[in-house]
Amino acid sequence: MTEEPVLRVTGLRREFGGVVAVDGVDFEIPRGGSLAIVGESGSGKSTVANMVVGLCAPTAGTITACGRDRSRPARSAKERRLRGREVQIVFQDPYASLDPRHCAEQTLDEVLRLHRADDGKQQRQARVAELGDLVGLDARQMRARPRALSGGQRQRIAIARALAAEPEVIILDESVAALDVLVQAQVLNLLADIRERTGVSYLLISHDLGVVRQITDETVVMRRGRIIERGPTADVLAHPRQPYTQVLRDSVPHAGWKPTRALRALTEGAQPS
Amino acid sequence: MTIAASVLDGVRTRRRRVAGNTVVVWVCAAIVGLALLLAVFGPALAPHDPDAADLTYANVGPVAGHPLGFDSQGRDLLSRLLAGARTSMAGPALVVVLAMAGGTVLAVVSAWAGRWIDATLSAVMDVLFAFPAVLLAVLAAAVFGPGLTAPTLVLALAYTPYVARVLRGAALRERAQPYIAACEVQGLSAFTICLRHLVPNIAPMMAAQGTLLFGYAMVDFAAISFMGLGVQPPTSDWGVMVSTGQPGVLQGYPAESLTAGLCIVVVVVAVNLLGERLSQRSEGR
Amino acid sequence: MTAVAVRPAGHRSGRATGVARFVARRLVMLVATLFTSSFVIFGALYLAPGDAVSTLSGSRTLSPQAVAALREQYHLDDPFLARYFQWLGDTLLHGDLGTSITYREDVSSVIAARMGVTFQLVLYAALIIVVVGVGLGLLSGLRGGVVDTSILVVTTVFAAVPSFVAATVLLSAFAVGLGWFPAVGTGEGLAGTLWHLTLPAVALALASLAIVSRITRVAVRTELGREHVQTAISRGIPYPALVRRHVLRNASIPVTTVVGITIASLFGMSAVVEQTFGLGGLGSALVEASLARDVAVVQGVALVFVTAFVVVNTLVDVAYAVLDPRVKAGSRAS
Amino acid sequence: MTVPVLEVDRLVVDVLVEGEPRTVLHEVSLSLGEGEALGLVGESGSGKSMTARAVARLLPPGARTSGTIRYGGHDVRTLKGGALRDYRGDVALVFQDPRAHVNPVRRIGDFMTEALRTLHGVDKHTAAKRAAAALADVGIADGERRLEQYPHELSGGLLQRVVIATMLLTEPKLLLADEPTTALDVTTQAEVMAILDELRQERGMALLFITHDLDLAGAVCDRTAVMYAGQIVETRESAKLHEDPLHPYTAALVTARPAVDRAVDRLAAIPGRSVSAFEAPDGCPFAPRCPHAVDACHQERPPAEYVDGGLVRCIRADELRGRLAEEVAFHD
Amino acid sequence: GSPPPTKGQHQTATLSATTAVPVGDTGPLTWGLYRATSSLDPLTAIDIPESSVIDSLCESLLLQKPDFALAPGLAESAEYTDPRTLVLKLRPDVRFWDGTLLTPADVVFSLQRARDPKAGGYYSTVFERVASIKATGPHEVELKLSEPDYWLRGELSTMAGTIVQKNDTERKGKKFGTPSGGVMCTGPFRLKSWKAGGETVIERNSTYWNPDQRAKTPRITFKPVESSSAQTAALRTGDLDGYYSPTLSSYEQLKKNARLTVATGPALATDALAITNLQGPLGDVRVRRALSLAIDRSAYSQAVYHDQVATPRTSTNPGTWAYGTSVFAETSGKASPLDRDLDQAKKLVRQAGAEGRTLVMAVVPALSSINTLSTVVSEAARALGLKIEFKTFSPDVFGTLFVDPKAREGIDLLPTLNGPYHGDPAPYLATYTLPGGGQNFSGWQDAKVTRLLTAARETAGDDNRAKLVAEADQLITKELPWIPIAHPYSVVYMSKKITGAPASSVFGNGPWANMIGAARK
Ligand SMILES: Nc1ncnc2c1ncn2[C@@H]1O[C@H](COP(=O)(O)OP(=O)(O)OP(=O)(O)O)[C@@H](O)[C@H]1O
Ligand SMILES: Nc1ncnc2c1ncn2[C@@H]1O[C@H](COP(=O)(O)OP(=O)(O)OP(=O)(O)O)[C@@H](O)[C@H]1O
Ligand SMILES: [Mg+2]
Ligand SMILES: [Mg+2]
Repeated sequence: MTEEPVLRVTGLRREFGGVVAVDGVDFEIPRGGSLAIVGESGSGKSTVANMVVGLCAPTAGTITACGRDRSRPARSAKERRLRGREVQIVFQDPYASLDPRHCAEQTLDEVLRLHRADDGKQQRQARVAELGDLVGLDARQMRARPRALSGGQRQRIAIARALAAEPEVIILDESVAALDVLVQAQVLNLLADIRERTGVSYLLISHDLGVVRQITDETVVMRRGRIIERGPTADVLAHPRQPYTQVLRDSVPHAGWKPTRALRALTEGAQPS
Repeated sequence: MTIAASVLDGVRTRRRRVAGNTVVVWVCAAIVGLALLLAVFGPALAPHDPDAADLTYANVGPVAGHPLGFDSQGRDLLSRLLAGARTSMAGPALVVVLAMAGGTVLAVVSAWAGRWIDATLSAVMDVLFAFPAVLLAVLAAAVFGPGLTAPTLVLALAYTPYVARVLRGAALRERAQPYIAACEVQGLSAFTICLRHLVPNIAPMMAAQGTLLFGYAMVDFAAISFMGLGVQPPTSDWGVMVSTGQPGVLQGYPAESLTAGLCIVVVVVAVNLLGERLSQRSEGR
Repeated sequence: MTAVAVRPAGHRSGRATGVARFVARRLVMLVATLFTSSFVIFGALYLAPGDAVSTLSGSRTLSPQAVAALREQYHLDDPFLARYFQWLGDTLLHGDLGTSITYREDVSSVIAARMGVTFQLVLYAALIIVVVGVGLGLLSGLRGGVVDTSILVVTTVFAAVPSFVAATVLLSAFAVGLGWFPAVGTGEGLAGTLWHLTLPAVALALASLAIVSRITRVAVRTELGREHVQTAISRGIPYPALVRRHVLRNASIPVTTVVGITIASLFGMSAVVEQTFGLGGLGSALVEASLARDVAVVQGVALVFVTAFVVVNTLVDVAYAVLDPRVKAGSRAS
Repeated sequence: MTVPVLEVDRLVVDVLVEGEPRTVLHEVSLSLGEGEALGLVGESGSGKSMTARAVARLLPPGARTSGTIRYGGHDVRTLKGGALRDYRGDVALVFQDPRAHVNPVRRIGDFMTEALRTLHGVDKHTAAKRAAAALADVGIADGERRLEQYPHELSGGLLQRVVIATMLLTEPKLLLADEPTTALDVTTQAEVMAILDELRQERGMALLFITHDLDLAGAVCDRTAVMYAGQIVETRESAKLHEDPLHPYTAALVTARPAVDRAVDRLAAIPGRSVSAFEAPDGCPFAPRCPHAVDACHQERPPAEYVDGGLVRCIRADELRGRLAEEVAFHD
Repeated sequence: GSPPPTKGQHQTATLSATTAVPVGDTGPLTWGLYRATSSLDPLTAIDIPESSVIDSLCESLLLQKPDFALAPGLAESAEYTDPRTLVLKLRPDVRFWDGTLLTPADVVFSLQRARDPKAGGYYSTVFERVASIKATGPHEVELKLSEPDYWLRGELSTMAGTIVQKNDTERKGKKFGTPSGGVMCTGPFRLKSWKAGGETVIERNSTYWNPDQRAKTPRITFKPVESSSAQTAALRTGDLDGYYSPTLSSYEQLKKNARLTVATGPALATDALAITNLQGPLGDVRVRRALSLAIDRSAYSQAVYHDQVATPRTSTNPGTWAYGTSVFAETSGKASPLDRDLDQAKKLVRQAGAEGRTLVMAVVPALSSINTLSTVVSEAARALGLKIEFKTFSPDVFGTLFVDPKAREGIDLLPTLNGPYHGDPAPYLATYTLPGGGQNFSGWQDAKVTRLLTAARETAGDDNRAKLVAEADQLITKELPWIPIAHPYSVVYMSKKITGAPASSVFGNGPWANMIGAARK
């Protein structure tokens, strides 16, 4: 008997005034699993993420999180709060995704007050410190405004904030794309640690196949709003079946790689324009 | 009357200038601070009763104890200028508070709610825009009679759409920021998000707009008083003094009009420069 | 038309309906504004203390019979809504704007008699704002140094000078003191009109001119600092061509908005200047008429002002779409 | 190595940061031969763009430079008037964000032919023809139509190709490409890189290619310079960087990247973040993060030394050479 | 403090009502008005911008000379054949601008129109004792009176006696007297153009029936100039050739100007405080007297009129004494001036037990003369131990106080500048002293005053009548239903190139513009 997945999405569709951004997307993430969505820019990845966290409403399809139907954005404040304990998101831009006027402690405390209303001030403080430890921020950094922190540190705060509500799933929408390689490596390690320790699931959205390979178990490939290929990450990347996935895979620079125009032409063929 | 409009609009196009010398900022801040102090303590500081008239001294120049001399009614000019600071600043300040409050609420509601609410509010704002402020001033003066009420209401009403428009842009930009989305995902209520995150983050913009608005409110207030629709003599008010002293300018007694006019210009210049700096800072955040 | 012309081929019909919808929206807005304003005006003047009879009597005592006759003649005692709808009906059905109580004349002819001055004045002031304001702004934006600093200082002060102060100072300096310009009235012919309206137009334009110049300066500076200008510099494009091709056109977009709003608001501001220079224009008519509770005239002038405002704004939006290909007609970025 | 087209020697650049002059480039030296491609790799803020800007004479107002930038026997820093224009005609730039670098209110055709028409006196018709041909070169078939469009009507990838085509119209001798593909999809990136590479080889253009992706630089550049905190810490043949890095920072860059073909337990991350030159401490700017740092590293700036045909700024370069190679190899 | 500055000297020299006689014709002129002409219908003309234009276009049955003395106008004579019959003998040769002759029908029509309250005219009360108006001959019109009324003859020289053409007026109906309708009159000028709210242009009537009085200028443009500083500026720059000023704020300045002639002349109006409430402290005549004694009239006259006033001795402006002049001069003219006497005033207040009581005065802060008046009144009240409260009005709403009794509620003092329309103080005094008088806001009455004025109205001889009026005048000045403050002179500013404009305020009711001509050859 298989366990109920923490997140299941079926037949998800979203239109923006006639433009179909997401079209019939299905996937599920088992408890503690990690799924990647890869695909070219504009293929609808972020739209899927936004629908899953309730920032935009699907045109059709269902979203089930932790066994509860979450197909519509929350209507009441209470429902929102409950959803906050199921799915959280970390965005690409670590600066813009933090209120520039609040330090990490304030940011985390606000979330804790919302989700752990029964906790006293001291308990909350302890939890804030714990979260800070978890993402590797020291006390000074916890009290600094985002402006005074580096990109990696900011992204750590964003991750801590996502963790504060103790959700089952964290969506990482290009969360490491803006970071320098060395910092990106730190954050990727951190994400792996957290998953190990807390058993949280990830939905990773990325262009970067190296990152995908590093922290996900399963991968779906999206193109023009549809899923065109899926499977275990290692398989998909090692033996891409769809021509587009192959192109994607071959476009990643690596030692001894030579760029060719032919690659792109392959995908261009499918484009109407 | 609606100079403020153009300025407010233009402010958005401004970008950080090479950091100018801070001396100017300090001088302006000092002037504005002094003006505010005068607004609070001016009437108390006045050496003579600003309304005590003695026609035998009408238009007499400076004498001992009366460094600026007397106005056409034989009242001490310095005392009137000092006492006038209060009405001259209080009215515009009230206008700024009202317009900022109204404009901010409208802007935030528009930006947050979007869709038809935004569209409706924008249309209402456009209608308000098209109303000539003079017309509003005249009508309000007719209904409310002379005094502070009419010009305050009118200018608050006239500035609100400008404030709303500028702040709506800022609020929309802010609303599109991921940190707001993150708050939503956390489950914070819309009201909380607006109050704790959105509004504080457009606050620098609000401060800048408020400051600039104050300068324009002072000018517009004075203009309304000048037309005889606002604060009425014998209340000492800089705008009124420019107006009542105006015949004197051609008669060779320009002191009342010019000193009051100078007070307005100096304070407005200082306020404008400060507002510009503030808005540069809020833009270059 | 022009908004259509800048569009690339292929989308023509879509754009055309877009423009039609834009114009339609503006018309609806105009009508809505006029309705609102007419009601507000009626309401305000109805609520306001004092009535037209006192103006007619010029603060002299009239016999009760005379007063009664006047009240009856001008329906001053009818209930509010009855008066409003009667006026509205007359306006909509007969297209006449009613009769002025103070001038005992059709409002349309009162307006016709006074409109010319105001439009000339606004046009002249607009011209000054555009030529001098934009000119100074360009100069200080492109030159920098002493020129920039002095223009900045002057415009900072100008921007803070209320038009009535400017009017008083100009009047006493250039009309009375130096005698270069006439003090009051409008002249005959083009030269006479220009000569008579110069001081009022300058007084009206002064603060706006300063603001426009400052905005232009900032816009020019902003554009000069843009990356595409840097690219053009790196490509070796000579400075004059650079300014012409990349700075002016782009900077004109924010400047147009500001100039448009400024000009639209001049109509309202003209009242002060008209009063000071004894120009019998619409602005002073508005003030006088509302003091006199001459509702029909207030309505008529408001109609002209509101329409002028909407028209100027519409022109600005069209200009916007022409200048900026990213903007569709009517969807001004705000 | 062929005759150097561009030679930068001990370039120091101070710019105004919040009104204060701050050093952002410290003794940057590099040279670029005819038809050669040099990669400039480093993390954010390391000074890559500043280097390109200094070469292109596009430093922000208030910037001060010392050292030399030589092009065709002249010091670029002192060029004036016609000579400067000639120089700019020879040098072309491509930036990361094509949208910001193309005037949004003018048509593509205008943008492309502007230099031809104003500087080279080419007539409108011919210029348009040449522009369309250049678009075909970069794989845009319907050039004529594109010329009539506005920048906002084109996608980022398309626009970047337009920019490249434009730069090539004036047949420059040196192309400075500042992260030209960072904003693009990987597939588009591959194509744009292919175009750049082809064109460079066909036309014998020298290319200074700036990126933060070591692999990408390695794929198109003969040599790669690695920057850290306003300094070039290592210049080396691209092929050798991956097997035999000389500087611990280069080794860290190589090992920190997750590979596509294999997941590792933990990535070899080093702590801290990259800094600008003026934020760097005394001594080796990388020392605080360097796993191999010793006390001496904190004392003074390491000089640039030649090691195995490459240049490196690390006092322990010789000592570490084998170990770094091992680290990298273990990673692979 | 410091010593008060020296005040200007009170003028005592007798005033000339005229200015130097012109030597010949002059070119087109521009004349200032403080606002635009709003009507040319004589019956609704009540203020300078209307009446001074109408007076150049239209003529009345009798004519006021600059010194307000009556002279034949369109009527060669207007005589009471008996106390109840006034017979008008019309000139046979008078032509309207369109060339038609003036007929008794036109006269009857004009007078009936003026008399009919429904016509909306402002002067119908003037005819309250008229029983009928009839043409009694080819050049004769007869007014039958219900009671004797010797004030009526003078009224024929005002707007009430101004003659318009019957046909034209009837044809134009509602448009009559408006910019689109215009008027048809007999005067030395005819209407050339008139923009609503703008300039009014009149031109010489070349077919004027009275060649002696023909206009000496081909055209006069009446230009409305609202702000007093613009008026001053326009006079100084020569944009205006002349101006009758309602305010004297720039008098000193303009008097010094080498380009201008400034002449002062007699006027009819009196600056006064109307008592509007007898229920309050002012119901006690001692308080009224005290206030009158405490007011610093000379300071006021200096500040507002630059001393261009007749020092008040009684309630009536000496300018109004146009008949029985010597009688008035001997009586009202010899009364002691209303000087300040604070001690006496305080005593009166004490006697009345009015200390600490409150007076409410209506003020219009936007009008500087009323402002100044409020200043002197408040000084006076302070000196007397009375409290004073100001109720402020905008100029427009202020007007309602004269029309609407409700608006006057709660007000004790109402500033007004008021006077008769021709050289007779009696009708003016009657408006505020007789029961039912049009301006008797407080309902004040005094049996003796009523008797004297009623008798005066029914007394034929000028001197006899003057005696009665003068007695009433002095009584009124004692009782003070209104408190006279100043009798300002009329002031005319004229470019030096012209002359002849009357210095008096006759421009409100008599011909004046035709007298202006070139000052030099
Ligand atoms: N709010 C919106 N209104 C209209 N269209 C939208 C909106 N959001 C997204 N789209 C469109 O939907 C499509 C998918 O966008 P989405 O942001 O999901 O792509 P993505 O895969 O996340 O791309 P990227 O990798 O660039 O982030 C795009 O064509 C985009 O233009
Ligand atoms: N216009 C400027 N004014 C002042 N300082 C600047 C300016 N541009 C860049 N800097 C500073 O110069 C240093 C080097 O910046 P540079 O842009 O060369 O970095 P980079 O290596 O190109 O980084 P990235 O990968 O983020 O583009 C940084 O510290 C940066 O903050
Ligand atoms: Mg996305
Ligand atoms: Mg860079």
